Amino acid sequence: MTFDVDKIRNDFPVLFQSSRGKPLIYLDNAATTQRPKSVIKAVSSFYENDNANIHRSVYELGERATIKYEDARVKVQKFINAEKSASIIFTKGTTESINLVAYAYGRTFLKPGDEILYSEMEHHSNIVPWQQVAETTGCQLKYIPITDDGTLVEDWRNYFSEKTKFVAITHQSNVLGSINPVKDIITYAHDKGAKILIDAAQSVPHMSVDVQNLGCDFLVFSGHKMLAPTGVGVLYGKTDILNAMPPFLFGGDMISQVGLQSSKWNDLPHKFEAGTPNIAQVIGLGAAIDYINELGIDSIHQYEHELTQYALSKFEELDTIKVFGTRENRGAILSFHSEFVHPHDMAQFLDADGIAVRAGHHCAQPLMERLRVPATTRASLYFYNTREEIDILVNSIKNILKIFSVESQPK
Amino acid sequence: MTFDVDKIRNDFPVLFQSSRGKPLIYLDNAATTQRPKSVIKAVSSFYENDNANIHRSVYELGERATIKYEDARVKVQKFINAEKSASIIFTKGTTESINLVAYAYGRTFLKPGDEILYSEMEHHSNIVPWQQVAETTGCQLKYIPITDDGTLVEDWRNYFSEKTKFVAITHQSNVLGSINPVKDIITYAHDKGAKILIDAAQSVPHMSVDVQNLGCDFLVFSGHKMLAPTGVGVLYGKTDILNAMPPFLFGGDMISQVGLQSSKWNDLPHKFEAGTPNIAQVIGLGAAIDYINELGIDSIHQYEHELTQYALSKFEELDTIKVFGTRENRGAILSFHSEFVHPHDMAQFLDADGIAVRAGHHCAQPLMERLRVPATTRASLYFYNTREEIDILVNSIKNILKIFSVESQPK
Amino acid sequence: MENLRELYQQIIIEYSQKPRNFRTIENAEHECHGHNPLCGDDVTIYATIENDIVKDISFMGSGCAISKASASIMTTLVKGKSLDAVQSMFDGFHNLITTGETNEDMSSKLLVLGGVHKYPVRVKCAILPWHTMMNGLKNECPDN
Amino acid sequence: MENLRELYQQIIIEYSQKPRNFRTIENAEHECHGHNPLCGDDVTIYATIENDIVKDISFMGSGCAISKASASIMTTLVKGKSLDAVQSMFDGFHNLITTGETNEDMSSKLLVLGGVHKYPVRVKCAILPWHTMMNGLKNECPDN
Ligand SMILES: Cc1ncc(COP(=O)(O)O)c(C=O)c1O
Ligand SMILES: Cc1ncc(COP(=O)(O)O)c(C=O)c1O
Ligand code: FES
Ligand code: FES
Repeated sequence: MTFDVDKIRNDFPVLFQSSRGKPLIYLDNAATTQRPKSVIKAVSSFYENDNANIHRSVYELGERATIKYEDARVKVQKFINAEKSASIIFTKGTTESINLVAYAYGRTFLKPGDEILYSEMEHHSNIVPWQQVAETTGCQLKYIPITDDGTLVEDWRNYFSEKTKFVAITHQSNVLGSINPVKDIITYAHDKGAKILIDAAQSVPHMSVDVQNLGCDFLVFSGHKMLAPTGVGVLYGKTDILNAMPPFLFGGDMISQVGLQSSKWNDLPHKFEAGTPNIAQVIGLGAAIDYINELGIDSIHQYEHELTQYALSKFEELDTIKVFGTRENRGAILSFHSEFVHPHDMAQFLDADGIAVRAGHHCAQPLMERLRVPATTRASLYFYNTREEIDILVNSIKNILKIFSVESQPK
Repeated sequence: MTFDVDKIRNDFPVLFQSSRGKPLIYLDNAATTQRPKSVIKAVSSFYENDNANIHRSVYELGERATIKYEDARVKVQKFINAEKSASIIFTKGTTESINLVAYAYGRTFLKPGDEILYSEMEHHSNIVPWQQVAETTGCQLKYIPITDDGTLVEDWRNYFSEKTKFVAITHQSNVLGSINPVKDIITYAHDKGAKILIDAAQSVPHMSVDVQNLGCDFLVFSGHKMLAPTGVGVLYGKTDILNAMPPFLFGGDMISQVGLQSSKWNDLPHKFEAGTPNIAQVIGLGAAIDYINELGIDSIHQYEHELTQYALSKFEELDTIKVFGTRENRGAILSFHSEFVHPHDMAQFLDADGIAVRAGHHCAQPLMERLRVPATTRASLYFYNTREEIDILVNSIKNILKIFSVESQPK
Repeated sequence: MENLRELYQQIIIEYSQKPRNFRTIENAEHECHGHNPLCGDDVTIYATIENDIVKDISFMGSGCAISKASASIMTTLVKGKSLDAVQSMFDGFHNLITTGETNEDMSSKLLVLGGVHKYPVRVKCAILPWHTMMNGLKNECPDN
Repeated sequence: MENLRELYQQIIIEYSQKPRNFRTIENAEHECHGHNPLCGDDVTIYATIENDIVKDISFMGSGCAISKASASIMTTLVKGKSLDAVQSMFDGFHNLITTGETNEDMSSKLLVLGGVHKYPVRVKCAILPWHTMMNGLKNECPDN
């Protein structure tokens, strides 16, 4: 299939607007992607036609809503090739998914002396929950460092010890774009007797991810980074582990019997879905997966790969700009830095050209320390971005550099 | 203002459909309400025009999204008359709101020997989290019983003790419709030195609620029960108490500084909003509040009160049907029971007439035990329901009773 | 109500008011309690077996018309049957109410519950007594 | 870029490259560290006071052009001023960058930052050095 970007762009109404008087160029997809019409429609149409609370409803509307909600679960299951739909727990996002595991697995099963291992390139959402587990259980935090070029050190195995009981690692860095060798890490973790969680917030939207092939114990991602509505995320877990865990949130739907003094839990996946779920958002996530499947996740990946390589080459024209990360094994994220222009000033000037990028620590402060910068400017791509947009970005940066270093020589 | 229901109904597209060949009559509003066009539009339009991740964005789209999100917070603040917008924490629903308080307040501040007091008419979401707090902290659970007619016992003060440190009580029962004297209970709880949470899931959508006037420490409710999208809820808390609590979910946005070993928390309300928030849903909640304000919450309450009184009178025509609860101090919820027709059969037959009601324990099993029924059938109203719909409901019940008790006499 | 009449055939309504074998069996070797978390209803099955034949069987509990009818029909049908026959009856019934498919060996009494497969939330009502019985007969009752 | 030029006046870009009073003061009685959680930048203010007059003041840290320019202008302006005068300068500046309103006493140097109020996320950049200084002068530095 050839990738007809112009046609694809037509599916994204938000792209057709001007920002600061220029055509909008949206390059903040690692923060959140845009939504195609079909997803927006799936949500509106649910509210217009099928809206009802789910499970336990005996009326037609409620039945329809339940079927659509559970259908979406099966779509997610198939998308990441999980064995059972009971493995798919809907949350409000990656952050909640990780917290669920930290509370219900970490605080339950980790003991003083155990070690939790993560990497130096984790997102705060995959750091802070584990710090809390360490604080409450008395276990230790260790991390795998990264190299100067922004990849996991090659001898990452050396950071495992007999005490390593849990590994939490990102599939793809949200700053560097580096893709980690998670399959090897998962195998090694299991050899060492550790459980492992993969933060797939930046991988599932962009590449084919197969949880059975990977073999991970947990995998987490967010809908809003893959065309779906805000307010929905996924926790995949192996059912035997999920079954062994206590629930996280308590309330309606997650119990099978409640007395005034104690209660019994419901089966998976309901045990972990307390209260009225984010029904419309889950259905929207199903529609997003349909959209991605229509394009083909491999075609998306291929297109993004070529676009990234193009962008990396174009950035080479900018002498004083350093792009972090390697050329190989990287996703469509470009974090860059200029000695002369602070990342926020850079982003502000790009904004004036209608270009939406992100400046800051990208919720990865430990990584910023490692890179010895307070912040970076980050352009992150999705399949609706184009080479023309990259050209405009690079041109705009050129102008900004001029303003800051040429125009403003001390008088 | 006169209440023009026909005009109002036009705002709710879902109502104009037939179900099982009959015009849909939606009477399951205590489970979830329907959404007006303006709310559906607010969500679509966000995705079509303003979609971006919020806070920290320096580009126009992100600024707009942030302003809309924070505007919605102020709308909620004003709607319940909170003193500060920092008191308004967005969650995914009542259940998460209560769990947040149970984890971050309950597990932190309650001690062995302390007592948590709730009532016999609580929803599971306001029971099970407290059972877990009791289990982990070693404090005791006590409850205020209800009378045969479904109201809180008059001597509810007697269930307080010197050990009562936390009270969790519903403003309005989701089964009986009974409205509890929460203002008195709050005052008394404070006299006794206890903190108090009000489950306002069934009150905020239907009546004017003023947290400053009530004086409660926490108040929780769900968007989807008040015209807003699924996947959004509110926790109101007094800022001094929220400040004293540790965070609940950990991750992006809720921290101000993250190191590889420890972190510092952000200010309220962000401290409790980890990760990418349910941005579109929060904005939808803002639009829902606009809609309610347009009609006037007092007019809504008045209309619903009259409709409920009408329904109660009509139900008196049905000899063999018992409606739970009193006539006074009740919201627009009618739970009823027939000796001859099981609640689920009743609901199934009503469904065949296009009438959507709920059958079951309504996530209130302890209350079912108290009422000595396994389940009830529940019709719950909102301001778009009409007297004609009540007439059809009552007629349909009459027919069902005939089918079950007359037609089917043993041959 | 046309469709609904397929679900609630006359006999189902009758059974709901006059359930068959609705009693306890004192000191039954096989007793099992089943619970439907969707609605809060429950059923207890009592059975005695001799030489792999179901000698006596009964039920108690609260439930909807579908579940009472299902338990009534079930107890009526399995009494006097071998455990093997009961197992294959269960398999056939399970298939019937989840897919609507019948098989030639199936008792026509079971067919009155065939409409259930169109009402996903009610499938559990019809199957609950059966699951509970099978658990009881195998002494694999999780609730005991 | 018209609008942006209001935010980034030429002088701001200059200051970002040649900040004024960008140094430490050894053994300064008043030293305060401020941090902008939105971007991860920070600033440290050093000051000496004699008879309620700001004797010397300087800053260090990493930040954007807005924050460096703001710190440069601030340190230049407050040096030699009484604590009372500094407080009212702060009040005026705070008002300027949140609302865009000026007042007659305001130094024209401050006005170059007037465009900031249109960029809500950047307000923190401009105010950070000021907040940090005020905390430092009052010895109310939360970070110490
Ligand atoms: C009184 C009451 N409390 C709590 C809840 C739980 O709300 P949610 O399911 O939106 O979390 C409900 C509604 O189901 C309710 O009616
Ligand atoms: C790698 C990674 N992990 C976790 C998150 C947190 O996701 P969310 O904010 O949707 O909870 C993000 C995105 O912000 C991310 O990029
Ligand atoms: S509704 Fe409870 S068993 Fe059928
Ligand atoms: S962006 Fe950090 S201080 Fe301005």
